[in-house]
Amino acid sequence: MRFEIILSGFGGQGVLFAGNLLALAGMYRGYQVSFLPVYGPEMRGGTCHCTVVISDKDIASPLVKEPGYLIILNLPSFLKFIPRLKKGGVALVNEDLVKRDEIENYEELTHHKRVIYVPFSSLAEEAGAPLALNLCALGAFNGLLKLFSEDVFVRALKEMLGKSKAHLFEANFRAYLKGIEAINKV
Amino acid sequence: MRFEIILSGFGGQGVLFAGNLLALAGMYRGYQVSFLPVYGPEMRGGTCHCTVVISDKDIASPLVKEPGYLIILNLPSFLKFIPRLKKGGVALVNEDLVKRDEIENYEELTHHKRVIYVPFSSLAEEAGAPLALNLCALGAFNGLLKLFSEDVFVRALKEMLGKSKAHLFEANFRAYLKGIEAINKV
Amino acid sequence: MKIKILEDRCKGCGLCIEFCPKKILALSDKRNLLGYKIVCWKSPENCNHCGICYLMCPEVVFVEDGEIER
Amino acid sequence: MKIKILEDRCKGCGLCIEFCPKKILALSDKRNLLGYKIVCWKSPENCNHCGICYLMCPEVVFVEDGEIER
Amino acid sequence: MPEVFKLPKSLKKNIFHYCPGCHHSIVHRLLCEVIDELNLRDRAVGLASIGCACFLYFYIDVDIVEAPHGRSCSVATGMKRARPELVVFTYQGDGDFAAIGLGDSLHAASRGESITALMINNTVYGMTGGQLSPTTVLQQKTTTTPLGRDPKREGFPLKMAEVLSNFEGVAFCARTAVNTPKRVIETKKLLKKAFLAQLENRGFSYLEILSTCPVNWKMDALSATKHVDKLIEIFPLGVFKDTFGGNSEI
Amino acid sequence: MPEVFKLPKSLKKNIFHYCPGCHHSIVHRLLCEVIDELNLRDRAVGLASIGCACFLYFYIDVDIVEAPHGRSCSVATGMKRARPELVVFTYQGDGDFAAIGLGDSLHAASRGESITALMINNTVYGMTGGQLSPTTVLQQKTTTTPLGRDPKREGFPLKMAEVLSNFEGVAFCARTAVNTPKRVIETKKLLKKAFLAQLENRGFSYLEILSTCPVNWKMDALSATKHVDKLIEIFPLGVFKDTFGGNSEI
Amino acid sequence: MKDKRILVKGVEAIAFGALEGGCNCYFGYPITPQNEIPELMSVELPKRGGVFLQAESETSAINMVLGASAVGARVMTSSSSPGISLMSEGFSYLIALELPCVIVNVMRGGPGLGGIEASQGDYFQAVKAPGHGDGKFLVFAPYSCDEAYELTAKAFELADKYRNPVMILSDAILGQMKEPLTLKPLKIKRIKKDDWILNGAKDRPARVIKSLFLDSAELAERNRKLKKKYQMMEKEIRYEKIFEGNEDIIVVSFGSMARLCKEAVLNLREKGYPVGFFRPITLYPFPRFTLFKLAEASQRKKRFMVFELNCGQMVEDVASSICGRGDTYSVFYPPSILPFPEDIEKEIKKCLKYSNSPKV
Amino acid sequence: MKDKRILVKGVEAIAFGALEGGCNCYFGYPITPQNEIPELMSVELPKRGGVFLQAESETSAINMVLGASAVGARVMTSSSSPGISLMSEGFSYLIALELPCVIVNVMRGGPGLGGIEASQGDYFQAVKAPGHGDGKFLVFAPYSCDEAYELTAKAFELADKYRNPVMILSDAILGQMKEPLTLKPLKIKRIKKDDWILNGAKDRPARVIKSLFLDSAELAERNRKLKKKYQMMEKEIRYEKIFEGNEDIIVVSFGSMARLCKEAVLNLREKGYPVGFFRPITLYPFPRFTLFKLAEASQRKKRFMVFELNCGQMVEDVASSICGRGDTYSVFYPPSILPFPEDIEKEIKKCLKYSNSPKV
Ligand SMILES: Cc1ncc(C[n+]2csc(CCOP(=O)(O)OP(=O)(O)O)c2C)c(N)n1
Ligand SMILES: Cc1ncc(C[n+]2csc(CCOP(=O)(O)OP(=O)(O)O)c2C)c(N)n1
Ligand code: SF4
Ligand code: SF4
Ligand code: SF4
Ligand code: SF4
Ligand code: SF4
Ligand code: SF4
Ligand SMILES: [Mg+2]
Ligand SMILES: [Mg+2]
Repeated sequence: MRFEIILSGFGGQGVLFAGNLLALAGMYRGYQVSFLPVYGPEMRGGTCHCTVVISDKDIASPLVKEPGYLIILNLPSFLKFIPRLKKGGVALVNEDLVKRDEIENYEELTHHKRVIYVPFSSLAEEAGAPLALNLCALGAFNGLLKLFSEDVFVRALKEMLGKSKAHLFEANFRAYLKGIEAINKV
Repeated sequence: MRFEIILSGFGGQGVLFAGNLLALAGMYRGYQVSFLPVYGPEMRGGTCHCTVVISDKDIASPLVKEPGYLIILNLPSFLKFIPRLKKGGVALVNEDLVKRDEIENYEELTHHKRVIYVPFSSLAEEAGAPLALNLCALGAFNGLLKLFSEDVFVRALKEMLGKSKAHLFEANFRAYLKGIEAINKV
Repeated sequence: MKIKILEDRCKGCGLCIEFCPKKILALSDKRNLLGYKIVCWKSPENCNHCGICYLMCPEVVFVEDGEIER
Repeated sequence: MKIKILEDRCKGCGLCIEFCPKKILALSDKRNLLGYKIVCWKSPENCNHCGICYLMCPEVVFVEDGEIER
Repeated sequence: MPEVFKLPKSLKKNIFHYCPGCHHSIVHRLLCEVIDELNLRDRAVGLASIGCACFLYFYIDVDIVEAPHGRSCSVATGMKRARPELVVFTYQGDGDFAAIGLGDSLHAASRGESITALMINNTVYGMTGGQLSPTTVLQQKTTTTPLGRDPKREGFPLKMAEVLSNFEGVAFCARTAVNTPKRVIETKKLLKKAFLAQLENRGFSYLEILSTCPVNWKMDALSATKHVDKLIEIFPLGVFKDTFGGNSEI
Repeated sequence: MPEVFKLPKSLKKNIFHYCPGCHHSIVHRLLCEVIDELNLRDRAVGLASIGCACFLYFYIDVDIVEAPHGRSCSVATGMKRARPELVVFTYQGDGDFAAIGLGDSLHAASRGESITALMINNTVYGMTGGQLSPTTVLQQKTTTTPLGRDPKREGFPLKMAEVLSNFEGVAFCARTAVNTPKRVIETKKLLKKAFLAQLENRGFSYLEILSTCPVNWKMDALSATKHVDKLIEIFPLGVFKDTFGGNSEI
Repeated sequence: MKDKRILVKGVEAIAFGALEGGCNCYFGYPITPQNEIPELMSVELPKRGGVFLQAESETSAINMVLGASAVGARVMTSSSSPGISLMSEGFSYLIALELPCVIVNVMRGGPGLGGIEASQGDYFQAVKAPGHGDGKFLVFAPYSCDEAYELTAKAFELADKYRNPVMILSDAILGQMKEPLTLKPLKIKRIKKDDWILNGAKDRPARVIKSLFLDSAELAERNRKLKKKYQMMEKEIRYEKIFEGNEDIIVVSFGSMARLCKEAVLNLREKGYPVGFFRPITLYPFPRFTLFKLAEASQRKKRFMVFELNCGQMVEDVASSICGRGDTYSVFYPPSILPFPEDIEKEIKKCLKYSNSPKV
Repeated sequence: MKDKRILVKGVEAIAFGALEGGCNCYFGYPITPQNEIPELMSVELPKRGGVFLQAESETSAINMVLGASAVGARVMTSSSSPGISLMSEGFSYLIALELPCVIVNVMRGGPGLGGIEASQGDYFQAVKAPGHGDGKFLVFAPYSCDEAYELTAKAFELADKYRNPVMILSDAILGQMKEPLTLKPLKIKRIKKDDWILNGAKDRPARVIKSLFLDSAELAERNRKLKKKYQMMEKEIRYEKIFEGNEDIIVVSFGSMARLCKEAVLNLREKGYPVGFFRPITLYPFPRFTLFKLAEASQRKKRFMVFELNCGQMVEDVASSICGRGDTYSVFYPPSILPFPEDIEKEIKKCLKYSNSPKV
């Protein structure tokens, strides 16, 4: 068992937080994990992405050429990573910022790939946590794959938030649940 | 034909000047020459020495293990370099500062070596150029070996003194002649 | 002179809104390609062309219409 | 107290000679092992032990008799 | 009143990479305006220093070379000495100019190199993620002073304009800010003076510009801009040395 | 009146390697006297900097480490931070402290490191044969300014005591000379103060001592010693900053 | 699960390792991609009574290290390529003065400012010439968080043992990726230094720590002593190998690149390809002899494929180790173009196909 | 005798060579044993309308060089080992920015402050890692005043030709000894640089000289470009050899050490000993192929004795060049213990006597 996920979005969309959280939850669940963010000035502006691998075996390389999963929060990310998605792979895409009709050769890009649209931004706003669209996306992801239980996720989320941001737990968790809810409807 | 000379004395005794001058005269005479001074902080205090090679063939190495000639201006230099003098080699020694009886195992040190004492300091003072004991020593050396003519030597000395010290020519040259004179008497 | 807003450049920092003496600028809900909510006019007719928005905008968003856009 | 001149150390710089208020120091013709002409007394009896020679000598040549010599 | 609503000719059209509310780009624009107004493009060479503004060349349309971190004043010295007809300016952060580059900066100033040095003082290392800078103010929290700058441990903020004003080689030296419209206008005047000092070969000219770093100050753009007023209490604005005479109007 | 005609305990008996008339060794002796009188030998660590005095350890009988050229204040910082109970002093030439080491020196001062820095200012690089130093005075000929220092080319002499006095981290800062008996006595007092500042943890303490370099000045020992009076016209003696209060008697 | 398992970046693993190794002083200057080290140290060291100080430059940082080491601290600094270059003079002095310390280089792509992605471009600098003169570091190249933690801790012991700087040579992939780290207590020896450190000449003769030897014989003596020390360090040589004796190809690689290569090699071996794997963990001293033996292991001439994230550096050490007993191939990826394990597999297969011509 | 013959130190020969090569800017910082270079330049350059400036440190000197080079000057600096270390970061930038310049290192004995006598301890630093990243210098090692003059002059042309720094690697013996120099005019090409230097964007688009490439592909591209350039530089390889094909032993040595060795070899050959001599003049690119050919020249396995004034550095390049086709012996003299030609003769004779066991 080996999951390879690339998460990508704008700088402010919490992509690295989500990737880290995902890896942490994976570790708590008992898997081997790796999390590789981009860093440095590249973080400033433009797209920001990270790679997460979750596996039941040792992970030699944290690099992934053709991920099986994508979590895409904006349009540039879609254009950048969809071509790398494995045949038969799944992309969870932020419907609010990625409009199918703005994309040339959409068909070609997504050939043999499963693209699931979820309006992460709107859902997060609905959940009263407009900044937590990343959590919403994680909800959708785990709702789809059921990699770890709610307990494990809660533990990981609390660890990630730490003391200084503990007050954000509720809002974040609500967004997470929204994501699960939404994916279950798809 | 190859002459290997080490000149040695105190910092202020003009040893490097003399060595350089010797090499320059050699070059003017048409020989291959090399001149290797000590330099840097070693120059400050203690003994100061340099190595001159004059040859009619290319000089590969400016280093000399066992020189055939020594020009020794003070006691520490005597003690340091006499052991390296080639068997059968000649040392021109400043009688004013190197007293035979202050030297332990003198005999052993000078075995099979020719030591010529000349009172360079006093002679220089006599010549009215107390600082030119180095020139006096060169006089003795060239008086002994007759490597180059007076013309060549004068040209070299003038070159070495340059414009700024041209006024010192007379005194220096007198000391040189004193040296020749003295050696001729030995 | 007509002032044009180069929406692509705006980063929604709000400096123009704050310093506009006429208080006629606001953040819209629209996002540009960089993902930022962008500035918009509340009441352009009240603009006195004082130039303060231009002076303070770090992104050179406000330009005279006709200046070359990227 | 007797002042001793550590001849080995002297470099003949002349500072003591210059600053001695009694002008009782001079350079001798003698040279030490380093090759320097060394300082000597002209009239030690006139010394007032003011200590200026000690203060100014860069080589710590003037010491009380009995200080360890090298 | 500067010419507003016109893109300066020497400003490239690229979108700045700076964070929202960062004042670096305000200074960029002013710099371009001054380059245009003094007609310098033909003979200006800029130094892109290491820091958030290391991409200067994406925005300013003059010849530009990248200098190693802190070395801009030395690189500029080499250029100006080799080609005195060029107009050479550096664009440096507080970390670049005053931390690693302090020696280079002060020696160039002391030699009176005829170059123009700009220091954008945002009191942190922006580029590397908000660490302590020599200009970090007391009590300010940074990623390497988690409890705030403590003078017992990290010493006192370095006031470069004040330090430089005591150097004989310095011809012009001032500190300004761009956090209000008035100061933006004033800054442009001072920038122009800094270049004029070079054009007249008076010696080293220096302009320090207080700036923001909303991200690393953990503030929104607006609060950061307001916060500059607090900095001014510690780093007073003004002309510290001016061989043009105190009140000269440009 | 100091105790004269006694070899200080912490002075080793080696003959100095300095040229005749060089004031380095006068300062060495005074330093030893102060170390003895303040009883510092047990906890002093000295920095031998690169320059004519790099053999400090041949003469001063305390723990000594050699610092790379110009880095003494940084090395001292590392020592003092790691072991605050030590008394740490640097012994640096003008080239070491103010040329290559300017950044290290000023940052240590600005941080208010509790160390004592001595700068022996002979206005040239003695060790390497008499090249230009930042403190070389105008018109002075050196081996790299054969026509004399020209402010247009080499800038102005750096006045370190003046510069340092403006740094908040500096607790004590003075300039002195040892070219007359009175000044020798005064220098010892100031040296003591510089160490007391450290012992009381007041911050960075600095003493600049004008010195001679007869060989490279191309003067005899006596003229060089007199010539220091000329230097004093450019580098005035005095206490520039003193947290003990201006007139404290030691 | 008595040892704590946490998810950390490689650079954090290094910092934790340092704390475990007894590090009590840190001096450094920010530079990507290793800022998490000073940031973590600025929180942790003061808590433990240690010293954290951000220097004004890498040059001063390394000289603060020098000072702290001379008075007996377990001290460290960390930086990345350009910052490491600025420390060269200091490195040479530390070696010459025989002062222990730990230096971390999380390499970025050069030359110049380059880029901040993964690179192994400083291999030569680390193993051949950390500074001027003949000085050497002991160099460790970890390839996982657990190893980074352990080697860094151990580095402090070995630095003290040999009175020589030890370098942890890492790169941005290992540095910036997160993976689980087991925070287990390690047995790191404290080594007595009272016989040489400078702590005031109380009841003993004053000590001098110096590198200037104007006397030829003394200087030569010091150099011979250092050389002997480096030979002693060969005891610390570490490597990992996957090799049974009959493989045609041996893939040689270190650090993060070795992770990628290892995955490729394991995949190929599973599919039955005769491919071995060799990973030097100490880059200096280099496991020359082991490589030589590997080359001689069977009659068949072997091919050594050296994969590096640079323009070909370690390949020279591999070539000179095997002394013509095998052929050496350099497969290099200049900084910033990262291969995926699949790409590496392809390269190896290509090499298996083609003939035996040596390429160095 | 139309060319002027003067008696000069090696460092002066270098300075005269620089002037002949068109050097018009010098920035540097004093350090023994090369102070005669800045001293001479401070007199000569202003006379010729050039620029001489003493920097406040080696770090700033190399950055002034960078600036002057970027605006088109023929610029040079000189220093000695510790000062060279301080320039490492600048070196790496110069290479990355493709800025031509000439750098002189008159080596002294390290590590640390070391001593100021002759040494070749910076060989590795010069040829393997002048700075971080993969950058390289073209490195010349003259062994006489005439050669120092010619190579330094030529260095300016080649620096411009390749847009890469060129280093003159010398040592204190050659640097400080005087011998006759023939001041002959050389044909040094001036290379047009108008197409890349920064001189104000008049009637052309603005230019950027940078080394930061955040885009992976661009950075890799730049690195490949540089690597190709280094391969092109192989055209400049120079060496001296005394070899007829059947010698048992080949003595390999560079710089001053090669003078001593050459005297020894010539003496031995006169006496009929089968000893050859090889002197790389370009240390980078290293004359690998020539050495390899030498090793293969006859059936008999040859012994390569590598004499160096360090703890053994170039010997690694010799070993990896000959790829096991011969045996390599390292005869090293740590800085400051200088052998005399007689000692070298003895070493060679010893080696002639003993059996053929490889020692690297
Ligand atoms: C030699 C070296 N050390 C460190 C760095 C990393 N670095 C890049 S920018 C920077 C500091 C930036 O701060 P500042 O100069 O204040 O500019 P800002 O980003 O705040 O505008 C540092 C330390 C580097 N590139 N090179
Ligand atoms: C990195 C480095 N650069 C240069 C030198 C050469 N050097 C030795 S001492 C010195 C300057 C000495 O001048 P100063 O500090 O004024 O001391 P002084 O000899 O005048 O007392 C220099 C440049 C060196 N040893 N190391
Ligand atoms: S020009 Fe003045 S009034 Fe008009 S929008 Fe801008 S700031 Fe407001
Ligand atoms: S100041 Fe500029 S960037 Fe900021 S909100 Fe206004 S238009 Fe947008
Ligand atoms: S001051 Fe000292 S060194 Fe100078 S002459 Fe007098 S005793 Fe001798
Ligand atoms: S103690 Fe005073 S009077 Fe006596 S010799 Fe010394 S300086 Fe002269
Ligand atoms: S990090 Fe700070 S200085 Fe850098 S761009 Fe962002 S706000 Fe500006
Ligand atoms: S060179 Fe100058 S500073 Fe050095 S010992 Fe001689 S006189 Fe003193
Ligand atoms: Mg800043
Ligand atoms: Mg000095």
